[in-house]
Amino acid sequence: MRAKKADTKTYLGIPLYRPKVAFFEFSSCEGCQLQMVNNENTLLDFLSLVEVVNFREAMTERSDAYEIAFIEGSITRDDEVKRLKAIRKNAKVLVALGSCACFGGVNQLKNRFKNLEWVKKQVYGKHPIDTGAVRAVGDVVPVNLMIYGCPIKKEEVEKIVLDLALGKSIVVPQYPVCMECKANENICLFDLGEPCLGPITRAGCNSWCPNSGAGCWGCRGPAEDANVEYMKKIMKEKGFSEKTILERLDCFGGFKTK
Amino acid sequence: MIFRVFEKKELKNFFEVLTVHNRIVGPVEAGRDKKNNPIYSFTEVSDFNNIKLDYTTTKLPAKRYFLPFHEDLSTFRIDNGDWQKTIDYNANQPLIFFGLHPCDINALNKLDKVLLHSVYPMPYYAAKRKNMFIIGIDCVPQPFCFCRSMGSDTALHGFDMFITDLGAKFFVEILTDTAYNFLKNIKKEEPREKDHVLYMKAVSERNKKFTTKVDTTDLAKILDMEFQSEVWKQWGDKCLACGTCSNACPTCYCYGVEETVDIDLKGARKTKMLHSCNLIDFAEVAGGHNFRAERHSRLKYRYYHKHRGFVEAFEESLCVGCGRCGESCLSGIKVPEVIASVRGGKVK
Amino acid sequence: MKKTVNVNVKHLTRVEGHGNIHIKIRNGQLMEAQWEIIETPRFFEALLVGRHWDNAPWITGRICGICSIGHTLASIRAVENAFDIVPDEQTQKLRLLLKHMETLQSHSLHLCFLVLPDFMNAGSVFPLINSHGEIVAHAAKIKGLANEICDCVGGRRLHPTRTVVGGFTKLPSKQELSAFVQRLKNIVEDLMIVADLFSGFKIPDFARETEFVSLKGKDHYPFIGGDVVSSDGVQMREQDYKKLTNEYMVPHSTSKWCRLSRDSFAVGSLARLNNNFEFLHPVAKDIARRFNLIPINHNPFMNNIAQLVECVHVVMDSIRLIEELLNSKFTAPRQEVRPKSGVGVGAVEVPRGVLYHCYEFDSKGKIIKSDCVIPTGQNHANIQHDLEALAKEYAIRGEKDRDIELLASMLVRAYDPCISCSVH
Amino acid sequence: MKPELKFTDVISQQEKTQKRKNDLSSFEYTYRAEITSAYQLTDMETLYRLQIINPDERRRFTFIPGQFLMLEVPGIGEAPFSISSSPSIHGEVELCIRKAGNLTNYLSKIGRGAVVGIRGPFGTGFPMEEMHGQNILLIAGGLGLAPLRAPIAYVQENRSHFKEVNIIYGTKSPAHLLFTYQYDLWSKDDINLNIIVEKADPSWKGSVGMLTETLLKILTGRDDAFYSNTYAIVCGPPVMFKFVCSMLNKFHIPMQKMFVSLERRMHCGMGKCCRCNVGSTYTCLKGPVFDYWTVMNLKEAI
Ligand SMILES: Cc1cc2nc3c(=O)[nH]c(=O)nc-3n(C[C@H](O)[C@H](O)[C@H](O)COP(=O)(O)OP(=O)(O)OC[C@H]3O[C@@H](n4cnc5c(N)ncnc54)[C@H](O)[C@@H]3O)c2cc1C
Ligand code: SF4
Ligand code: SF4
Ligand code: SF4
Repeated sequence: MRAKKADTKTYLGIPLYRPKVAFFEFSSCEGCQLQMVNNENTLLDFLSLVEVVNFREAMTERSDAYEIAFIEGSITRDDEVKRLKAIRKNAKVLVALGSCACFGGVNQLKNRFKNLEWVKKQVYGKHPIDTGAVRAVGDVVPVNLMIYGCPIKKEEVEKIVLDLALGKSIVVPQYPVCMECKANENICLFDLGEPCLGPITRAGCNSWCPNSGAGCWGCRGPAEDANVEYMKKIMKEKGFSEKTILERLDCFGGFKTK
Repeated sequence: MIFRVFEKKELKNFFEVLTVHNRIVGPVEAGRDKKNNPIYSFTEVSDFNNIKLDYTTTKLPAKRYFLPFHEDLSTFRIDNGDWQKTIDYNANQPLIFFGLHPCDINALNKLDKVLLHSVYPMPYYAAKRKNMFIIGIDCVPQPFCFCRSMGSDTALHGFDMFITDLGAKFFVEILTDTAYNFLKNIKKEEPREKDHVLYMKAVSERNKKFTTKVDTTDLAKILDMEFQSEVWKQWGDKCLACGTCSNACPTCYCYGVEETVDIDLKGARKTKMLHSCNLIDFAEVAGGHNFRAERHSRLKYRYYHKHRGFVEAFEESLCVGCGRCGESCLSGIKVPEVIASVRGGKVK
Repeated sequence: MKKTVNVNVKHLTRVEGHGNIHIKIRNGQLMEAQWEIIETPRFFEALLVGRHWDNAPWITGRICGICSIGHTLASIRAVENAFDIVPDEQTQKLRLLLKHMETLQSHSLHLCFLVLPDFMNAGSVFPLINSHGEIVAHAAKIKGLANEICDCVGGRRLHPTRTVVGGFTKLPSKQELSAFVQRLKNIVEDLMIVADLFSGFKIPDFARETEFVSLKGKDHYPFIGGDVVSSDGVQMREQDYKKLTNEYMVPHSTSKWCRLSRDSFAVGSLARLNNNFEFLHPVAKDIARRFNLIPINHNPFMNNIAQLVECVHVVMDSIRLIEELLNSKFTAPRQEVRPKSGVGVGAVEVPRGVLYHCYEFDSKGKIIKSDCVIPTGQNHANIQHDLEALAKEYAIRGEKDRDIELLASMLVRAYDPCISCSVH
Repeated sequence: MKPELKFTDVISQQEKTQKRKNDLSSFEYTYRAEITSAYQLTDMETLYRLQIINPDERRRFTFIPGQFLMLEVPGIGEAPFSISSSPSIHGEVELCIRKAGNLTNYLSKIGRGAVVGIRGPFGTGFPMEEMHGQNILLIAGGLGLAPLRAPIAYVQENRSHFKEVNIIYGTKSPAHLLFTYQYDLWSKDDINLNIIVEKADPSWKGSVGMLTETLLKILTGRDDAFYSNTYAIVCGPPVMFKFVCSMLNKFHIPMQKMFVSLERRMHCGMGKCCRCNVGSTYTCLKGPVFDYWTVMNLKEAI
């Protein structure tokens, strides 16, 4: 793609900003990066909007001359902190890509345990392995933009990147998933007796899970003005245990449960 | 108005005649809830047996057929720095609504006032509304509906024909010539005295079943007076600000507009999305100022729009009393209770 | 023989996760050939402890973005085995179909986007978009279809939303499914074009005798559950996975390593194919024969070809599955789940080899202990031994450092390692 | 008869029988307009002159001072802006736009020659003819001068119809002043121009303080006839007009003679999207120009 020095694209006569972008992964499943190449239909158009200069999962060439750095994954070790800080220095815009980067993701469930030694022993026995508490990218360096989701929704990333290239403001929905769920005319999970965090979780996934008849786990974190306390109360009234509610809320790290 | 009666089995024939050349939307069972009660929804149907004419109420109104959740208002072709705009009102085939309850018909009538008969009629709505053929049917009042209090338990216009169950037969009111012509395809007869008696009996039976009442006397004025009432704050604390009430409401029509550029940069579109006044950004303006930053002020606004502002503008409320918003609200915020609390000065 | 060789690859590219390669030869002596895993662990086994059973598939799916469907299915199988739930035929078929499409999507991604550049002298697939647009388009078509079917059956192409213990939360409509049949048939042609392309490549000529471990097919090429076999003659039930994997730690890796009858063994496409050749679909077998890939093949670079063969197999088998599903009457998507105390193991052949999940529950269905053994983890030791052998052999042939580096990288890549997954 | 519903194309049907106000097709009717000049007034504000491209449409397009239009850049956004030029010029409007967000920032990038879409004009205007023969106070704070510029132009062009005319204009600092190049012209037309800034800079020679102080000076010591024969047009941020209006009220200027322009979020301009409702009044239909009495009666207006 670097070979393709595509002539500068324009929109309504205004040249697009074709940013040099880099992808970096920290502690994660790398699924969000995979999502970036997962929309086969629009992939080429998408790639022509940016110049990928660093994408270890897909290419051998590397360069530090990037403007936008997409950071996938959470931060758990000192060497990761160092690497992240170096990236922050290079990047004009640092984007937290996916729930691990935004909130710590499922990885932060480790932080539930006070005793890290116990955690290590659970997995590695007596063998020494370096690990610390899981942190979101924003807890280590300033973040310019968050792209929520576990996994991220490709359509949303495409829109965000297109808007960046066009110079439009980036807007993410402030309202909750419930709004999208209704537009999709799903049967409400609560009618089916299942728990769902749709009413308090930030929309943008097009109610991915409820569309499948599965309750939302809040992977995109809280909606603006989410009434979490009352939601807990409702769930209790609907017969869900404290544990079920908590396990939903703390799963991806977006909701502060303590 | 012209009245007729016909044997029950004729309705199926009628459906079958209609389905040959038309798209039909009707109440069907979309699933079952955890107590195994059916959940109904309006969907396109081609088999008469799938239509559940004895449905209680649908979770969501038939809104997607006249006010879609998402709709492109216009599209643009972009080339050489210039643009061309195309408008499509997104209605290309007429639709038959088979079995709308009076409340839902009245909801359309109310929407007509603002979207059709006001200073700027909305063509997207008009194009769909003018291409509807509506077969109304009497409902069985549910414990949560209060349409009677809102004066929308019967529909006087806004449909093509309306049927009432008389036991062995259906009683039909024919409002339009289209309906009259369509009905030529089935066997029917003029109602006799005993049919009238049966009809009146059916009506009074139904009337007895309205249980929930809302006191609407002077409501617009009382709302005006109680603008600062404490009860709003209490309801606001419960509100999830999820927009479900608006989505479930047959008359909520507020929306937002977003413009997007196609990823290939060759086109763009302006899309309308139904919004809800309970959502945080409803009244937020550039620079971040929010005229209704608090949940309770937004919730209150929904009541003011429906029960006061609309009344001032059109001499009737924008609520038909279908009770859907209260039924789908997880917090259980129900119109009758909210209004009673405003009148009584406290939440029960 | 070359007297000195120095190869140092930091953060090997075009693989999932972080690994380094070091090769050092001094005075003709192999001093070091090391496959180093530096990925940060996420401690999934600990994350689950104390949580309710329904968390297991949802959370462990997040171990890996590429084979999240496989993880979810292995996790579900482990829970179901613990609770004595036997999925009905409909569920089994849908799961297998989903599994197949993940295999197709993962293999085609690996072959056409990650491996292909090595054979075409490119650093990534990006320049190939211009120079070899058609082949990239074929690949995108294959991968795209696989992804679409995953969306349809699993609700989402990664981190599926419909797969749950007991079955599915929602079934695809028959209409949706039937639309895929013809498209699957068409995709075989695209695969043939990819096969033609690969048949023109020179697959490095290298072999090292290896023990191959995979599930054992009874009457089908195996993907979900059943016994495990090795080409050295071991055969055990999935419950005994610990005896099959014998995990241990090495200092230069955050992933655990495994062994069975020898110092190391291999899992993955080549292992599956070596152990179950007879169950391949005839069309897939033809492709294998065309590449002279007949059991038992000890060239790890042939894993790429085995993946290609499997692509054809899963497409043909998916057509069968969909047709059978279309001819059956859909029943309730999901069985009721009654938790009970006990241990359950689920073994699933994911793209990179056999994956095990194991959980122990209390009587309320709370997870007391969990364990996952990842295919790439099982392969690490084998990669290491292959690297040593390769380094020696090519040093003897007097190859340049750069060529050895490329070959070593290609070797590791041929295993299609999923490193973050192996460390989890 | 075949029981088939025929599709009725409401829109074209309407067009045939048209000539009525309820022209359905006007809802989305967009004039294509060219930005003929873009003149930067301050760091944040630019004055755009737009000319409707089609000459027929240009003739048809008229507005009254105080009305706004919706400006659209396809794919980017659409937003309401007050028309900031003289109503006597047809088919050409000036908009004074502050960079505040998505669309307004984008506009600052597309310069002269670009084609944008405009819909409108919408809303109510200031009843200029009703004011004939009266004194006028034109009071603006900050960007409020933008909507005020149309009535100013009207007053200028019809100067003989008005008695005493005062412009009272306040901003944060001299750097924020809009339309500085026009001040001389306004004064020439016997309009008293009173400018006051909250914070002076070294070059500033004029008054410093709050706008209400200037207003107080102008209002104090007049005879009753002045108060009862004065109209006021007040544009600016809500806090400002709240203070100004209550001061005017103290001097017994009739509430129906005080006009303000309200700003709310808008997505349609035609009383449909509900985003601009104050209480339950559509700002876009009943406003943006309201008399002060009406504003007092609107819940949550200020
Ligand atoms: C009647 C009226 C007259 C106005 N006149 C002027 C003027 O003369 N000059 C000027 O600079 N500004 C004026 N404004 C404000 C102007 O509309 C906003 O600054 C503009 O909408 C910001 O759009 P944006 O896309 O840049 O901002 P964003 O914050 O990105 O807003 C996104 C969208 O929200 C809506 N929106 C946000 N803020 C407002 C707002 N204040 N009013 C209405 N809709 C809003 C619009 O639809 C906008 O496109 C006026 C507003 C109204 C209601
Ligand atoms: S399923 Fe969840 S998101 Fe959907 S309506 Fe119900 S609560 Fe809202
Ligand atoms: S529905 Fe909830 S859990 Fe599912 S993708 Fe959306 S935000 Fe995430
Ligand atoms: S406000 Fe509630 S009760 Fe009234 S019409 Fe809407 S949904 Fe029905």
